Amino acid sequence: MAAFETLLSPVILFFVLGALAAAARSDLSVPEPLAKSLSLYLMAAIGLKGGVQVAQAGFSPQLLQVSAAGMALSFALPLLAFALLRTLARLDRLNAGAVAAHYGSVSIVTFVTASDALTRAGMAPAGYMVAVMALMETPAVITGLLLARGSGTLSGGQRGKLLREVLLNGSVVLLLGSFLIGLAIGKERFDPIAPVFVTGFTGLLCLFLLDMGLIAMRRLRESRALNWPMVMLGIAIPVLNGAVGLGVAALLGLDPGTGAALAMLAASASYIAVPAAVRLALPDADPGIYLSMSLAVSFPFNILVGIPLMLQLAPTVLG
Amino acid sequence: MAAFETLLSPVILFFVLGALAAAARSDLSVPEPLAKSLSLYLMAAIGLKGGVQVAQAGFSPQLLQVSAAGMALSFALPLLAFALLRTLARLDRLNAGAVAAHYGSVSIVTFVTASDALTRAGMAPAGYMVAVMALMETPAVITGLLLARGSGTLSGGQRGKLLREVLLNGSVVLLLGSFLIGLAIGKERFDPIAPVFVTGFTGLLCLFLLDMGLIAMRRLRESRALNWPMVMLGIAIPVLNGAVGLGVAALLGLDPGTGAALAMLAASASYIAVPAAVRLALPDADPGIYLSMSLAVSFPFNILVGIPLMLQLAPTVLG
Amino acid sequence: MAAFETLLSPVILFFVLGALAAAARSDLSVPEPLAKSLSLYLMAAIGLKGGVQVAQAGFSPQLLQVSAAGMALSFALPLLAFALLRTLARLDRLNAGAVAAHYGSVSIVTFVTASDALTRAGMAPAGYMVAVMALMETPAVITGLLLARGSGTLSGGQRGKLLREVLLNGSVVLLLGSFLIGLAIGKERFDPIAPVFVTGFTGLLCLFLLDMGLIAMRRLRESRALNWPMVMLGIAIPVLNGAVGLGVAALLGLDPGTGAALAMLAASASYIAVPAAVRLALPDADPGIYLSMSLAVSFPFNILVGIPLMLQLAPTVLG
Amino acid sequence: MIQTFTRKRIDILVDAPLCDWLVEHAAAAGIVHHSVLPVESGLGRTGPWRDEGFGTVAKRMFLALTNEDKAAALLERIAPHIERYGLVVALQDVQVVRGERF
Amino acid sequence: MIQTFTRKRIDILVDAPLCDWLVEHAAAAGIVHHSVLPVESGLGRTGPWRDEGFGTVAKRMFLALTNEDKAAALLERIAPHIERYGLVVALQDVQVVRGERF
Amino acid sequence: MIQTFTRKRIDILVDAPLCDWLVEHAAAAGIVHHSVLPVESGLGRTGPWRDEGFGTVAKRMFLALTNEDKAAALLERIAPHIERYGLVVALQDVQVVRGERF
Ligand SMILES: Nc1ncnc2c1ncn2[C@@H]1O[C@H](COP(=O)(O)O)[C@@H](O)[C@H]1O
Ligand SMILES: Nc1ncnc2c1ncn2[C@@H]1O[C@H](COP(=O)(O)O)[C@@H](O)[C@H]1O
Ligand SMILES: Nc1ncnc2c1ncn2[C@@H]1O[C@H](COP(=O)(O)O)[C@@H](O)[C@H]1O
Ligand code: NA
Ligand code: NA
Ligand code: NA
Repeated sequence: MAAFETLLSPVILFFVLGALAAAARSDLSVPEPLAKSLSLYLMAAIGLKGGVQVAQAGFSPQLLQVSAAGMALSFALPLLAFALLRTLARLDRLNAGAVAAHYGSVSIVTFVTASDALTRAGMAPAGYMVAVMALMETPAVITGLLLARGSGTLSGGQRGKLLREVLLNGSVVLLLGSFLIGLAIGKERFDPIAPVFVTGFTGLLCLFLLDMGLIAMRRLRESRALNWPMVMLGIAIPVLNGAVGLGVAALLGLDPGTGAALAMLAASASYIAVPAAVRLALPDADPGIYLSMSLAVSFPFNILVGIPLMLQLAPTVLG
Repeated sequence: MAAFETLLSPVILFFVLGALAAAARSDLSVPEPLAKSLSLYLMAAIGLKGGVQVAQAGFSPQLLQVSAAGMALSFALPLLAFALLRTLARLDRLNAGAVAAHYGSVSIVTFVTASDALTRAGMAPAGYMVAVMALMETPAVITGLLLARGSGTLSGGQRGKLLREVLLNGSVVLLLGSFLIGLAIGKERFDPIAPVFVTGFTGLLCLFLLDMGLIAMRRLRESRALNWPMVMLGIAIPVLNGAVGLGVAALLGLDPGTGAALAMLAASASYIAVPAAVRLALPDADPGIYLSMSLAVSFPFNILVGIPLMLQLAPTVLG
Repeated sequence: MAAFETLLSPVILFFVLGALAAAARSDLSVPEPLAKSLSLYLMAAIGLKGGVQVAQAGFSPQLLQVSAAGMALSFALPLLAFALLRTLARLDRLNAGAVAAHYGSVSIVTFVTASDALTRAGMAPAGYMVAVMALMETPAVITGLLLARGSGTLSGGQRGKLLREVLLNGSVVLLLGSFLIGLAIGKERFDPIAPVFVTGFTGLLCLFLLDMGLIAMRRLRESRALNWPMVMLGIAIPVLNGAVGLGVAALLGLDPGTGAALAMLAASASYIAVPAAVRLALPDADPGIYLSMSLAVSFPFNILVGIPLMLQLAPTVLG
Repeated sequence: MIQTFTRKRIDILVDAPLCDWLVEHAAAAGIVHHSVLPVESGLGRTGPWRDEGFGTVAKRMFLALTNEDKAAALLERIAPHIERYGLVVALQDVQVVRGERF
Repeated sequence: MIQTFTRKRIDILVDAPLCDWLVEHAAAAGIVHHSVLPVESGLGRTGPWRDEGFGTVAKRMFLALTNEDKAAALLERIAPHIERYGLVVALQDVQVVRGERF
Repeated sequence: MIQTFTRKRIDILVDAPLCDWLVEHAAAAGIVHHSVLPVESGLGRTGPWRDEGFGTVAKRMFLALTNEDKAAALLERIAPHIERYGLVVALQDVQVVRGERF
């Protein structure tokens, strides 16, 4: 069974190991510079691979369609999350907007883990999905901010700073930059660097997910901000967003792998790039809420339940 | 000659390079997060490899026997060290107990280097020795503590904390966790991550041992706590413990590779996990003594003399 | 066209990506321990490869000739730079001497990038060039100091300390040490570690140059010390030094690859080892000047213009 | 003994993403020079945190030596935000050499 | 000028493995909030050390802003251990905003 | 309350390559014990810097607790170099336990 297969992959098992270690209060920890280095590496690797694949497959009009759809999802999905957070978790405007921004944006690690699983299941997503992911990272921040503060409350200087933060965010730049490099160099010039960026990928992903398991579980254990409605929404929003993403994928007529990847992007919530942007743009919002929901609830849910589920659903819905 | 062969391996030569650089007061140094990252990597790698090997070879009753023997050694060896430290080095009870804990426990790097050398000499130890090593890491701490303080002096809270420190120590969790993951995934699912955890292993071990050479020699140079009896015991205890280990291996009828690995575990002294536990449990003991003996004397001795010697002895004693 | 080929290599494109990201004020950044780790790795890798190559090719009398020539260049080139800096940039004695030391010494990353490009163009430099590079690192510091302060102004203690800094500098020790290890182990014992030190090389170099692009461009943007004459000399001195290097290579009758490597060593300027030594030996000199010239001007010039140019020139001049 | 001048040392614990914001306010208050130190972990009303790369908002220690007026100006400027931005502010007298620099 | 209150700043250099022990004593003395800063190297009676990952006991700087009573209570608690645990303790007056927090 | 002694705390921001130089001067002034803390970034008259591994001269914070005489002796020794070496020096009163150690 594909779903069970996924859970038995070393990548997932290292995530579980990290989570168990943190739950048992082991002092196991991954040095912070290693975690940051691995995340840079993963972004460069998937950017390059995506670019090389597009260089081989050639541009398709689909690329533009899916990019537009991805950005539209990123802009729109916070509205859904915002409504649920306001009504069901009774969050104030400010915090609901802050959280909503995270759910409209994407989690790179969730995408990477999903791609890995899809590829092993014979449904490799199209290479351009990396670019789509990069494009989906930041529109949600704009929506989330407008929801949190109402329009027109940003001074010109603040708006400029926010736009820079959003467009020139390190992960967007690295993902799109590596994608373009992959596009420019093509398969042949990629070969000398493939041992690092392809052959080493899954192994290093294991170490990264070990760390994510530790961090997510520590966050869950130490969180003082979470309550039950928030935990429930941390599961419900990914399910709803994933369903919307799958619907859009079906409308666009995407193949199962590419469509599943788009749906997982919709389902995933940012916990690296967006928290930093939101801390700056909405310093009065409580980081305890948005970090705990996206990292400690939705991220593990997506890894352990969302991806295996998507592996089952995608061939049926999009097959 | 196998012994000389060992000394000419790049792994050992990088250790020597580090030691010479530190002896000459070069400013060469390895960033601390790299050292910690490499040690995490080595533990995950050997855990996985051991688990995969056991998954392939199947469980053997020997595994349980050797595990029991290893734990017994870890509990018992501190007694021998304690007696010698009290009488010959005239250490007080407290410091003798603290040092003894280190010699009952194990050095992961010594084990890894020995395994590497044994494997190249055609005597690969059994995969389960990784689990045995993890089991041997901490019992010695308990014996050492009892020796240092007498029984009954620990409050309940302290005892609980110590037990957690000992059982949930990061390296124990990572070693056993990776071992179990290797066991669960088996050879086929291990293949995609083998480039990182197998192919890259010896090269990365070189960088790690470069750092260990630097650190061990700096410790030796800067140590104010060492005196000649301690230095002598830093050599004698590994020799004695190694002999005991070899004897136990012979009694158990182990093959030369597995037996040599057990003996090297007995001979080795911890300098990563145990010092942290002992600093916490016996804060009045002098870290200068136990760190210098295990790291600056016994570790280089084991790497440069112990392992080559064992490569000679094991086939004779256990052949 | 070989020059354009070079610019399309992923290594260079990552450098450009880093530079563009910094120019656009993206917050992309590489953790400092990763940068330091990658530089250790690169030094160990090229040292090993050079040593193994010499072990295979056998010693040639050329090795001694080129070593002598390299050291002579390192001693002499600061004189040319000093004269230009004094007259054209009107730098005072102290700062001119400090800058001159950097241009007499070498940039390891420039050498590595050049070797990579030369090898891909079918003109691999001789393995011993790594040793030559190590020998060229530090003589220039002595000349630069004498120029800056006049002879005889160093106390005995200072002289000893400086000599140690210069001879036992971490990068010199690691380069020469790895070279000797490569020489000692030879091809066969190198094979088990080749996956890390050869197969992974170009990919990791990409990540390192991404960081160098970020750092060089940030330095350029933030520098308050640079003025136009300095920028011009930051280009002119590498051109002149490279021409001198190429001339010496022609006199020695070197093959195009080896000669081009020597010329690029002459053209390159240190920005890692020498700044640290000069900060210590000439604390009154302004680090803003020497760091900005070598790192923010000459380094990018050499990577983007110098190396492609050399790939064109070397076969003609030395063919 | 060498002459020293009494000035203010101001330490502010601040979320890393807000560090630039603080630097701008300091500059606006006339405090252009400063240093930033890393902080590893901590415990406050919002619970424990640890700089693990992800999953927490890391913190930094902003440190400036300056004169009394500028210190007061900075305090005045950031006062409305101290509570909500989670700043921790400490002000001390300090002796410096070359008082004109601060 | 904005109102400030005089409180105590307490800096304690402590071995990393003993940091939790110190945090517990601080909490027992009423000092629940604190920050921990990294320390890179040092030299004391027991010789030089450097945080190299292995082979030394690394150190941390525990830092708390608190009131006089709690600071005294913490000092009282750790006094018997200062010598043997190698603690280095420094206490200073400090001006804080929102004095009720400390 | 436990007895404390008034001593000096001396903080010196120094370029990493000059740290050994400073340590030697401190030792010559009788201050043998010290700690060194990492510093991440800063802004001074010579512009901004950030510890990125390469391309800047990184800085460290030298910290020593000592008595007034030794502090004065150290200041005296380094005074001629403060300007040109880019040192930033801060001196404060501090309460310590076991005053004889400092
Ligand atoms: N009294 C204090 N002394 C030192 N650090 C503090 C203090 N209060 C808060 N902090 C630091 O500030 C962070 C945020 O505090 P809070 O906003 O109360 O959660 C804590 O995690 C600590 O690192
Ligand atoms: N007077 C002091 N000022 C600053 N740091 C100190 C002082 N004394 C000791 N230390 C630090 O505390 C560590 C342990 O000191 P000791 O227990 O004397 O070896 C030293 O390595 C220094 O890092
Ligand atoms: N007043 C100050 N307060 C805190 N740090 C300072 C101050 N002045 C200078 N610095 C630090 O010292 C470094 C060098 O200063 P400068 O020599 O003026 O460029 C700066 O980059 C800051 O890190
Ligand atoms: Na999403
Ligand atoms: Na042992
Ligand atoms: Na040069």
